Amino acid sequence: MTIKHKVFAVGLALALAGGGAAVTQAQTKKYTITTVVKIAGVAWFNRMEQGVALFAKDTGQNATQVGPASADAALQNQIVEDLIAKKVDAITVVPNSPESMEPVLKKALDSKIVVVGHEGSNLENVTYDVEAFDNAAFGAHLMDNLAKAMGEEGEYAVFVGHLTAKTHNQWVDAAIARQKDKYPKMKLVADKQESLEDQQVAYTKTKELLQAHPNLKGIQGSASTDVAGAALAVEDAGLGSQVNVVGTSLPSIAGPYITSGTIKAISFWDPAKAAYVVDKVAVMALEGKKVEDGMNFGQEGYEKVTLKGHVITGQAWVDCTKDNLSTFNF
Amino acid sequence: MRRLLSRLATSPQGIMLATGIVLAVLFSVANPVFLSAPNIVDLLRNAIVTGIFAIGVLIVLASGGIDVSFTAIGAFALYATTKLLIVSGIHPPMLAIFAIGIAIGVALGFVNGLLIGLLGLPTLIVTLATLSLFRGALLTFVGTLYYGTIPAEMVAYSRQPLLAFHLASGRVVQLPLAFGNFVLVAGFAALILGSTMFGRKIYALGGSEEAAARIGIDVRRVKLAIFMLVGGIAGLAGVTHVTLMRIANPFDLVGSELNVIAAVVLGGARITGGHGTVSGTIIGVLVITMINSSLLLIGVPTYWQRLVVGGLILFGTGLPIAIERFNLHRARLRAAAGPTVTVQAPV
Amino acid sequence: MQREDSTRSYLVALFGLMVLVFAGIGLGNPSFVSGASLSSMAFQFPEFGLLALAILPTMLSGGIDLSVVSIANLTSIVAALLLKSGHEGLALPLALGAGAACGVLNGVLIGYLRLPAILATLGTMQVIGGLGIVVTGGPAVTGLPDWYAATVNAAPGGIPVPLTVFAVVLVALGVLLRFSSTGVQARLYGANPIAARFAGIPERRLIMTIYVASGIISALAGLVILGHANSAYADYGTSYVLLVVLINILAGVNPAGGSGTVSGVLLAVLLLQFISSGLNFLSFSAFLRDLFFGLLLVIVMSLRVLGGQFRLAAWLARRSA
Amino acid sequence: MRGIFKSYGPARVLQDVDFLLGPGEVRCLAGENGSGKSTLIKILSGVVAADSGTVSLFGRPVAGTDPAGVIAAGLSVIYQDFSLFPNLTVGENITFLRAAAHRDRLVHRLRRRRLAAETLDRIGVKLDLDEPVETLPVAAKQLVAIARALANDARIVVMDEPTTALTRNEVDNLLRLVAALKQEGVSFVFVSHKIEEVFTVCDTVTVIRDGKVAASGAASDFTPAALVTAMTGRDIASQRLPRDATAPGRPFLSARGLTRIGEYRDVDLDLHAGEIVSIVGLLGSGRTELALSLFGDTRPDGGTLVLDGRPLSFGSVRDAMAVGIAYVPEDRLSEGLFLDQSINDNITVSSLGRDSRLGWLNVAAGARRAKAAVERLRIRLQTVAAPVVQLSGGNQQRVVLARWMEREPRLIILNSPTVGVDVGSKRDIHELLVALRAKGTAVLVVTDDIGEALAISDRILVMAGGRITASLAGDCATEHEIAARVAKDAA
Repeated sequence: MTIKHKVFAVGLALALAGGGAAVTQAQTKKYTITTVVKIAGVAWFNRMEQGVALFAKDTGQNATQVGPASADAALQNQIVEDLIAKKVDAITVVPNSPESMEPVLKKALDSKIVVVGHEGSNLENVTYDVEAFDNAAFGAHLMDNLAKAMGEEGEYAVFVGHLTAKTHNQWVDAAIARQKDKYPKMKLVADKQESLEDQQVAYTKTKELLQAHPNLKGIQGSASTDVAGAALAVEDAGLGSQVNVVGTSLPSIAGPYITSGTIKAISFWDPAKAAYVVDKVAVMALEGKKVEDGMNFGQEGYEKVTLKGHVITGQAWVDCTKDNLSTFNF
Repeated sequence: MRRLLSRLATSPQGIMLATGIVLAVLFSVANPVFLSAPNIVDLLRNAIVTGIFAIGVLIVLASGGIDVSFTAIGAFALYATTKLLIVSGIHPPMLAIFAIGIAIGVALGFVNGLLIGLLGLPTLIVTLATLSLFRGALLTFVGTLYYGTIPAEMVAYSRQPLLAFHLASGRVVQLPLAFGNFVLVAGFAALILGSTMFGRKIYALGGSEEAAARIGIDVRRVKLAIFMLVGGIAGLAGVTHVTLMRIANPFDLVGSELNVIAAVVLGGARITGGHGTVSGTIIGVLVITMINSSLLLIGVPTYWQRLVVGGLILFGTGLPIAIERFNLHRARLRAAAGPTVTVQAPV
Repeated sequence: MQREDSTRSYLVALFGLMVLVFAGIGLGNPSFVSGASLSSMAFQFPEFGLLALAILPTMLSGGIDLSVVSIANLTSIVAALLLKSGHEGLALPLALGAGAACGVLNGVLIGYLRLPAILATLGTMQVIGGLGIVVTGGPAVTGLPDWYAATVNAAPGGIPVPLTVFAVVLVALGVLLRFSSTGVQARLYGANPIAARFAGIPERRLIMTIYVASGIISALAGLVILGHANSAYADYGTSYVLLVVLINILAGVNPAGGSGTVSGVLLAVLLLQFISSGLNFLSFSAFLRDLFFGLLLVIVMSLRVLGGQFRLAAWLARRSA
Repeated sequence: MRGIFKSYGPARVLQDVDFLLGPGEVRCLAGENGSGKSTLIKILSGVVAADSGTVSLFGRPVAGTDPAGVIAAGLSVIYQDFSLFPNLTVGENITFLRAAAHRDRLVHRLRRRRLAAETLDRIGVKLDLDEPVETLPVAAKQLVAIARALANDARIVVMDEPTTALTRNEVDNLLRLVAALKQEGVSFVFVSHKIEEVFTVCDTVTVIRDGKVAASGAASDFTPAALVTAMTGRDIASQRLPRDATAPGRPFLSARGLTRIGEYRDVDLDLHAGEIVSIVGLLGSGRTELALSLFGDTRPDGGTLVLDGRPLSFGSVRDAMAVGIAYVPEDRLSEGLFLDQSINDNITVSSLGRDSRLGWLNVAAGARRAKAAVERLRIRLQTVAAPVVQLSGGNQQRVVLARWMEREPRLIILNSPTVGVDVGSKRDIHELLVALRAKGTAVLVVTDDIGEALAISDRILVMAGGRITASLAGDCATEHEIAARVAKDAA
């Protein structure tokens, strides 16, 4: 930071303290904001990177995204350590294991770095955490979709990426609760299935489920490849018309099976939009602005967010079915 | 004949077969569905990619080496081949697509072979390094993007069943054509290993590299050839994986290498080299696949599955070793019972 | 007794390479050579550095321990559950005990039942990891008393606690390997197990000691991880398994057994940490890390052979003998 | 072969060796262990290249290393260690060489079987063609190695000590076979140090001593004594070392009816303090197996061991070491030494406890002891930190001995202690054993070298077919008498 910048920053801070009257888009202060995702290179986070890039283009901020080569909490911790040493202004993070990251995020906060989490509503050491939606509500919504597809009756099974993955378990637990509450004619068979986020495993387990439970009528997936693996297994068994698959995924992954009708609906939130909002929140925090309940972030689903503690929650889930598949390009 | 039978019964693959049958009986008692035709067909389908990889691993183990890089080669071939087709927009026949994947595998295997054959580096070190290297190169230079829609030829191929029948319930049971790849590779390997001098040289190397060199086997060249062959097999496994899953995901396959090696060792190949058969390997693959994909069926709770798989691997590894020790003991007693050498009248 | 072979020259070369990499990245991004960056790295590498040290004695003796990460995770789970339930005094001893027990399991399978180490520990990796899942039911164990993480993440005098733990284990293991009969026996056993038997080295007891030591060091790694993550998680650090084997090989440890030093492991750990952090500083793709690690290993090993001083000479001499 | 020179590092193995072989000739290559015979064979067979000199086969020069070419040209070697593939079957081992030499691409299973069966018939041996070689007894392995060479239609067969593991009957068969093949024009290089065989089978003799041709000529020009003198460079009688006149006291270790099924049986044995006893037997006679049981490495199935008057049984090598038994194994390289490790470590490995307190070593004290041992045993080296692989065979063996001297054993068992050791070192080792005897140590030497047994022993036990078949006083026995008993098939 040059002296000139510093002077400007002080001036800016004074201006903000003075009531934040006239901060224009033409600000020259550039922040370095780095988004740390669970793993680099996969479809979901590639889409997220588009949001980061868009934000950088729109605002002129130095926003970038990094991720480890495999989805391991240990590697993510290492990256955050390095970012702290690199003295970035803000770190936004999608943690593999939120609990494992608390100490390193605390260190970031202690080093006066703004931390914004995503998919980590129980994170403590963050300036803010942005959730596309309430996980329990999303889980219930997935169940509603599944129930609709199954005609509100019959056997179903659920997948999580890892038994140790927090959000997946939250969705699935909420979904099961919803079913017990609202759809008494439906019945969960077997435990939560673990797909290890591997499409091949989802396929194998689905085949097994079909053997063990011939009357299976529905499957709900959590990891983005779960539904594709499950749908392929269902189609291979010639049961496309009997077994209904719903879950969280992306149109680019589930597309072929939505077209063929095995996957009735997928729900997701647009990672690009989430990233955009996350970065926006980071900049606000850097500028000393406060997020308020009901604020509008100008992105679809985040027009009227709720703020509870430091958790910002939108209503950003999107359903994708045969009808609107063509409107998505990611 | 009786001798042959008893040898078969005490051979590693015989033991594994028995173990597999015992497990199958236990599983089918736990859930009779286990022995149903659809489940068996599913089992065979799930064994395809592991099986093709395993044949490659067998060849390396027989030669006295070890390979952990084959999954990275498979992933490289699966992704590079698909991306090439998609980006270039060409539509070659399926046979040519497999050929591309095999060629990529052979090329990567050549790298292994150079380091191992020509420089004489230990196989574990080299393949551990190239596992990291190939995967890094794939994800850095070729790409990371997930292809959910693969070329039409591959989809068409993946829809062709080798065997299909309908059940009363409306269920279709089908074994994909790709199972043929497994059968072909297994047959090819059996032929190479059993009926060509190259194959016998592989075992000779695994038995004693020194003795092999003494009788004029070009050890370096044989090793180079082995790793190119195994690379090609891994490449085929990669492309086969694409057609089975109808996706091209560069993150697939890597991570399963130890599981495949375990399958081959269960099938009677020794980690110290020189031993192992194609039939034993197939049995090992089927048993591992059975263990991995029947836990749900027999009602092992999800939370216990990793523990149970680990325990079964230990069991499957320990058993052949115990049996070998028993065999040695028996051989000593047999040697005592009567000499195997009898000298007749001189010429 | 320091042996007169190429080990020392290899270590010197490794050190040179490390300095070179450090300088290169420093030139690319000067802030890499700052106190903050060094301290950041000092918090990172002790975790996998300890795991690399845990494998060292097993590889030295011609075996391998693939279960170290699983042991570390199980240990941290045990410690976490005890800390959480208020048995704070028991947590540390029982956690180390759990690590030792896992070591005993490996020792029995390898030393007594004679399973090949690579397969035995592949199995126990799954069994021990699976045990972690069974105990926790999946999600991470949280809610530890604050003092634990505060202690582990502290840096009295600017030296992070994990680094101190790593340094102590490094020195202790180094001393043990060089100045204890067990250490010398482990190396000799790795060099030639048959000769070791005829020289009266107590095979089974030795293997047991080695794998228990490996289990205890893994347990220490688990305790560091527990503080570092302030939670215990059954799937933490799964990418470390191959990494720490790679580190040992880069360190000059012969996978067939018989040679390897803690100083080599230290250099290899630092080298990989520099590369890893360097790529983060220079904002390169994470996949380049894999590429570099693999490439580095291939190049180093090829040079070592082409240089001809390491195996080739000994091998030829042995053939002619 | 003319003017062959070969060095390994500083050690000159061969100097200016000429070796000629005509068609249908059987030439003996005689020489003591370590004289350079094996290296000469390796050069002849193209496995290693000579430093200088020329090798030509059937009139064509052989350049560098090309074992395949040499084999294809019609030269087969039967190595002392057989160089078989333990994992492959008898049939396959027999036919492998021929298939490789003919550059076959495919395996002709039936043709192979027939060839293997025919070849075995030719040497009058019945073996199961499908048996893996690793499970065969040593003698059968040797027969397989011979059959392998013959199956290749070799015009020159090199036999490196082919009879060490054979019974008299089998040896006779083999010698007859050599004679028959000679008639067909096959030439032989017959490497042996068994005087009797040399005169039975050979036309011509080349004697190598210390890497040089010591004598060469028609077998008929030599007398047995002259041959021995040429091989050893001195009169064998002078090699006999002084006996200890004092009568032995109570036995230190006694075995009664010791039996391990399939290996040895009904062995009665008394080893006294201050006595050197030799067990002479062929490979596969049970001599090594017996020694291993006495060292606690294997457990006998029956019989009793009595030590100092008290019965005992060994659970492991450690138990035997604890009561003062030491063992120098048969194969120095694979069983005795840690080749890449330092001389210091190789010497101190079995007495680490001596320099340690609570498991911590006093490294300086260990090094002092190692240095002292090196001086005492006159091991020639630059530094004890050097890897032991750099030493010559004789010095390596001294390192193994030094290791056990450190423990001051009460009984030391030496299995073939002077194989591959130069003449000077051999003498030194023998003197060392005599010195040990003087100190009251019981010494048991296991060997197939009758001369060695005669040179040093107070008592010689002959072992054949797993039994002790004779016990002879060391100063009464003659080489001939022992040789006859050793070769006699006990079964």
